[in-house]
Amino acid sequence: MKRALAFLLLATTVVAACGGNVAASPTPSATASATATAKPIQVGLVTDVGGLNDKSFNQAANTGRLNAEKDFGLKTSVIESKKQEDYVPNLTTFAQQNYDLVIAVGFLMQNAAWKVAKQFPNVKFAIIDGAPANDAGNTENLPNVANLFFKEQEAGYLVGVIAATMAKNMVGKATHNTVCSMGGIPIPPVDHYIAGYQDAIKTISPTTTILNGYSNDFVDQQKGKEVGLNHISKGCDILFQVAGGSGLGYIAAAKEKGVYAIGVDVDQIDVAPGTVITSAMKRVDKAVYDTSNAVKSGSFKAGDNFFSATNDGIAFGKLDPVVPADAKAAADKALADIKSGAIKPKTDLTVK
Amino acid sequence: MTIDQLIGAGVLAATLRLATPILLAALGGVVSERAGVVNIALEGCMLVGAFFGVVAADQSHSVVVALVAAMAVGAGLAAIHAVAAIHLRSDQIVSGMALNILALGLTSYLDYQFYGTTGTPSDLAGVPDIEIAPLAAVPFVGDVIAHQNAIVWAGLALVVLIQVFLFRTVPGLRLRAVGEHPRAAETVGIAVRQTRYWAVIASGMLAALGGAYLSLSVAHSFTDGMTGGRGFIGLAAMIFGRWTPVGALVASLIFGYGTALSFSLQGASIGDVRVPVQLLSTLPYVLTILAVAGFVGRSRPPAADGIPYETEGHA
Amino acid sequence: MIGARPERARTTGATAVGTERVPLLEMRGIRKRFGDLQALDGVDLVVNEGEIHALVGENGAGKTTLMNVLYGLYHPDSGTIRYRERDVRITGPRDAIALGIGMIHQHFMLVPPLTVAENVVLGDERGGPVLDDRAIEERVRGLEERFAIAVEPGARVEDIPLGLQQRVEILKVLYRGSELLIFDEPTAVLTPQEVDELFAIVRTLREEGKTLILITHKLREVMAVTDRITVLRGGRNAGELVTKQTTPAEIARAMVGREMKQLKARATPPRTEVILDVRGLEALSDRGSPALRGIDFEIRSGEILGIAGVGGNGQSELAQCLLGLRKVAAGTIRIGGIDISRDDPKRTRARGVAYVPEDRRIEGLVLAFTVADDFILGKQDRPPYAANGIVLDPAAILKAGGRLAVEYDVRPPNPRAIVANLSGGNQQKVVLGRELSERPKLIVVSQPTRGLDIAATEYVHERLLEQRGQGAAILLVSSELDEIRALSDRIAVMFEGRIVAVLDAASATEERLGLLMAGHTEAAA
Amino acid sequence: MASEPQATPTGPATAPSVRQPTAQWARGPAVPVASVVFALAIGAIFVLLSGHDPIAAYIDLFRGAFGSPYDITETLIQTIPLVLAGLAVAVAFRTGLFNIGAESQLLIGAVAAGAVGARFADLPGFVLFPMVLAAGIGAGAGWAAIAGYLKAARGVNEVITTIMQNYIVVFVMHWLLQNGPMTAPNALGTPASAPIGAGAVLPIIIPNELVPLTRLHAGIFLAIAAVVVFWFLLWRTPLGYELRAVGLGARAAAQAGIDPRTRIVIAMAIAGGFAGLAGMIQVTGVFHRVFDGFSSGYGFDAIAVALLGKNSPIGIALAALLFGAFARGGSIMQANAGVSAQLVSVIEAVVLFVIAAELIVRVLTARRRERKPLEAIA
Repeated sequence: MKRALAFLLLATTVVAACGGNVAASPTPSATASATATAKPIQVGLVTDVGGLNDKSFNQAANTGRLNAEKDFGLKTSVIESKKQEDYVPNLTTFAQQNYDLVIAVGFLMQNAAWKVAKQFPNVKFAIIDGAPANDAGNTENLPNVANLFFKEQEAGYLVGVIAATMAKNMVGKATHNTVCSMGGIPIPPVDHYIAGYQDAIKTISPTTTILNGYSNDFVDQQKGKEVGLNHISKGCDILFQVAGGSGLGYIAAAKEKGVYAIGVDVDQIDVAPGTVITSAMKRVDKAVYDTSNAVKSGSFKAGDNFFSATNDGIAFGKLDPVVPADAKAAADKALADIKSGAIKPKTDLTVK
Repeated sequence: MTIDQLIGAGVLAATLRLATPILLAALGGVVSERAGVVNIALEGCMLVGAFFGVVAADQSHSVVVALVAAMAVGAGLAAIHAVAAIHLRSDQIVSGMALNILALGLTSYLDYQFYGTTGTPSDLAGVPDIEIAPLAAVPFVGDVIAHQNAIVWAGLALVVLIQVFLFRTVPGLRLRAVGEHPRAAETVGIAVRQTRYWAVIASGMLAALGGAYLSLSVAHSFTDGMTGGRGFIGLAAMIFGRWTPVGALVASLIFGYGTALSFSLQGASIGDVRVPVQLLSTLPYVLTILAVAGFVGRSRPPAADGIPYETEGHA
Repeated sequence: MIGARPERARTTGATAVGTERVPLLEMRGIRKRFGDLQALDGVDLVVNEGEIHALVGENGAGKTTLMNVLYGLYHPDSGTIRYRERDVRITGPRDAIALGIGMIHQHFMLVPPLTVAENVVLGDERGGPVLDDRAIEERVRGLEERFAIAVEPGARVEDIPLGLQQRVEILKVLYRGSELLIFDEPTAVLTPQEVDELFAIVRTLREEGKTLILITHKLREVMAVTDRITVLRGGRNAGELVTKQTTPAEIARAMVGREMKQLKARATPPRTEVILDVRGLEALSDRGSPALRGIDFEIRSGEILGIAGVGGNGQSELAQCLLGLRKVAAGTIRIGGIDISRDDPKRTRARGVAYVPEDRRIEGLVLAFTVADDFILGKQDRPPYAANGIVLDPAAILKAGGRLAVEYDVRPPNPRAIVANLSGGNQQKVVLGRELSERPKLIVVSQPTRGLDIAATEYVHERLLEQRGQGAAILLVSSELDEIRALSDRIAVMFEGRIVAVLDAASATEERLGLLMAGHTEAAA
Repeated sequence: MASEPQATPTGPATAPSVRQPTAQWARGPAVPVASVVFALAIGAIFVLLSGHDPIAAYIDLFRGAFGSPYDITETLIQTIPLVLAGLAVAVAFRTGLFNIGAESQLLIGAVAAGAVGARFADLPGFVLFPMVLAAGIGAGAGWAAIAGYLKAARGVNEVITTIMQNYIVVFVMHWLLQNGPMTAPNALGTPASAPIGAGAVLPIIIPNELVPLTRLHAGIFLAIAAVVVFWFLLWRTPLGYELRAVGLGARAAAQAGIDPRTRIVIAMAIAGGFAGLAGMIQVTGVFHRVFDGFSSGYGFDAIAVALLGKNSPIGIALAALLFGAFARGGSIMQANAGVSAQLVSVIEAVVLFVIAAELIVRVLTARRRERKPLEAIA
């Protein structure tokens, strides 16, 4: 017992010693008793089962929440969902406490958000990556729900342009004219990225070999890395990951073997400098930030809100110095073309 | 489906990499259960090893310090289990499950506290590969083993070491006696509880090394729950391997091979039918069940495994 | 060779064989309580150097507890121990071993998967951390030669018979240079020949200068081999006797505090109806080797057939085959003319077969169950315990449990008591109550009195004879030849999976049985 | 006695878990309550160190779980699958088996229920619901029986089989629901099946006028019924008696005519049936369709629930309620007090450790314990 206590104390001391590093801890908020008069705008964020540490869109959404809290003087809170059945009660929790805006992160919550939003017509809701869906599975827009959509294929297309240009011109370590991608699991939001990526490569460099794989996991890094090593052994030298935590393993494979990787969702240039050449960014943080601001300023718009290249909701991330100017120029041009509608990236995979 | 996809050097090299963390957990299980303590907290020990290895590597920029720290924390978690299982004679499964939950919660919590907004540093000191230059040029063999990570070799070395320790040394003899018939061991003056403490602590260190392999050799970062149940699979490998280090190695290799196949066969077809990638992923698990049902069958644990030892005067 | 201690033992031993002796060990006023049980209540024990000292008493008298105190496995609540005229404190086996005290445990303290040599040296391996199999086997072989004890040092303990396992226990103690050897019920599992061999070893040890304490309840052995006797009863001293000046009857009186009953003579001869008829029975052991190699015998109504034999010659497998617990490879087993050799235990029992298994704690009873629950084991799906075979009737189970507990003298007669908390004798009564209460045709009984005290043993025997009187056929497997000879109408001797002889009880002398059990068929015929 | 090696055919890990099944609860509530308090005190250290007020956090925790009728119903919704999965683990424990596979049994029950419920969506409730119920229970039972069969026939340790089965089902579900045979054409863009027919949906049992928004569905009656069935089966039927006999003394049972091999298969099937029912209830009561990966670890929490509840019906119900309360209250604690959700896991682990490992009792009695000698009780 003494040993057990000693260990616990050791562990807690570690927490305490490192506590200073904590960047921003969530602010304790007022309880439900606060009345509507003169209260600050309250924003509640409900993550999906990935949790705040998913190195992906939940984390990005939380970043947007914290930025909005700082910049607009809001009161915000977050609940991490541990199970899919928690979505309804977690959304309800914020709605019952008269939050002004409740944000559901992830398409998994479409049905849950529909259920809760119908019950609380005076509370505004936003769904990242989705629209309210009734029990039959059909989209049923509600006057108090904003559907925040992203065109992942556009982000995939932009980084695909950079990859294709580098592969075609054999830039740096990209010498095999082969590029790859790896998804977590084959579901639409993942495959949209990859479809856009492949579309760009087929368009710009038809001779380039394209491979695609799945780690079948959003967490396991070793599985992601093995897929990466397998791809590299087949000549891949630019690897695009769309697999959350598992994708970090895919990047690790690229780093270990000295080839290039492309990050996803958030700017992952810092994950492995020199390896990650750019990132296909889906600005979930911006969506959360903008929507919070819209509620505060009274410009909240229910129904579909598209975050795309057009409104900088989609972008490619910072570029590594190895990326040649012509590649950047090509990507910039593609961005402009997408904005203008001249290019409409595909949403179906070319290479499965 | 080609020969290369089935038994190519790449597949075999991947087999070794994928088997290593499971092997280390299984070795931990072997040591602990041979001494008579069921340690289902291997998963938790791996997880804290993975996390605190990263923290220590980040703070010290030294791989050695990182590995020592990982194993120390693994030993610490195992020591809690040892106190509960040996000293307090609590239910060993309960204690192990509680520690697994604790490890998952604690590492996720601390990960978010430490690295939530920034992510694990990219310049983390990693465990290096061991390049065997003379072999590198040898076809096939070189591709399989010339560039494996130091911990892969450590795992293989530990198989030999622990096999020799258990079956060819005096302390190993005593440890097995304690796991088979603790009272007999006590009557010849062997300190049963002390032996069990060391065994459990060693098992925590081995599992933590397996966790550190994942974070410091494979991923060079930590993600929540990154061990993904490998501690439990290690437990299965231990039983599959009949509580021997060499058996655990065989079991881990079979499992690792199944996993490697599930990647190398992606995109392969049987006739005209493309095998769904998700079903390929069941390969290692199906393979393990088939192997155990087909070739291993009944296996007998150490006779006193999981049974708290009661004696007077030492409590 | 073995270390320094035996030298000293030999020099002191030279004088010790005489009559004038110094106490080697003095235990005074030893008390030990376990929960509500005062196991030892101020016991004294004085053992002289160089003697063979008998420690006798019924099961539960405190003999083993006292020796465990001496060996450091239990700490006494009070009392003193003097060894070689010095007060000593023994906190664990290590201390006892260091003092030169060794114990041959009744339940062998051997690790089955290890080899003989590994078991001998375990805890005192010598020669560095590396286990040198050849060296330790050589060392053990040297020890065996010196004390004329033969066991193959490289054999696994789980592969050798109990008689040899006991020699390993003795070797363990000798290896540590013990001067005081404690034998806890050493003959319980041995054949008469093995007992003779053991006593030869025992005498050799005394001649080598060792002092021995022999824990036993078998008076013949006490008379045969010991010098002095300490009798315990109910955790207290009940007599100090010199073997040459006493009689078995006197010892027995001291042990039980009353005169012993004589077994009732077999009043009726067996009837003519054949209940069990076994022909050409063959079966494999757990390891897949032949365990039964063509067994033929029959038992009639009202007859007890004793099976004598050294443990491991197929007796257990025979009992298991009769019950349907072991696959029959060839041959037939007929109960009242119907072949049951392919039946599982459930169907076998439905034919009227009852079973009192060898190890009541593992095979006979579910220890964690209540008395009432254990009484219905195997009958749980029948009325009155289960109405329609679907729903248990707890009231009926409890009622039956209470009735059987009284009828079979289970103490306390509480059907809700947990069986694990009962004494061995009362546990066996639960088994008997379950197995005998439904008028079985055939009762397979294996080691029915092992570990029981005299009163419980008498009880078991009476119940078996009562069943015989009611016409049951009984197959009695026992390693206690006295028991077999006292109860059986005929005695079959098993050796290496065969019945080598069937004798009438009258003509089955202990010597004849012993030779047959050892495989000397022609000599005994 | 513990020190006597006894080679029984049951698994190595199981024996300790079934001894003294009700020892602790039988001592009255003092010890469990003290244990919870002690565990919360340790948890408070963590909360404090993370920069929050532990008292406020615990008030939120409690209010979140039981603060209003709505909260209570939400806690109960969390409790239902834990009770059933806990029973699945406990039935196996009682038979001397360690069922780590409740997770996959639950999932496969959900898949089967969802598949039948969607395929025959047009059938009326009185036809459809029994079909869905049978599909969920049957699939879980059949799947678990594989592990039992492999143990009985081939001696394969059930721990290996059930661990491997957990993973297999996860990937099979991925396949079925991600553009696979069960994927709904209109699946909300998510890996999910088509909705089940209205006839299979478990009704909400509390009118919205009484508790607004409540989702509490009739599955709670099924869960209560399952607890009763568990008790009745184990303690009031010959089969249950046989399972317990096999769990506590397989060889004694065998010689008495109770074949442990068949009972092992039956026990696993029953265990799988309970878990399958849990999956079926989640589909028919909560989701009304099958989502890919909807269960994150009920099967593992269930091991803790079964052990915490000492494998007894009431104990399991209470333990599941405790875990359900932590799950629900933890969300509110995070929302209001800002305490990290992971800390709830830490506190949960400490509670489990302290209560189920009987920490307090054992520390108190550690010095007084003496082993009764064999002879003394023989």
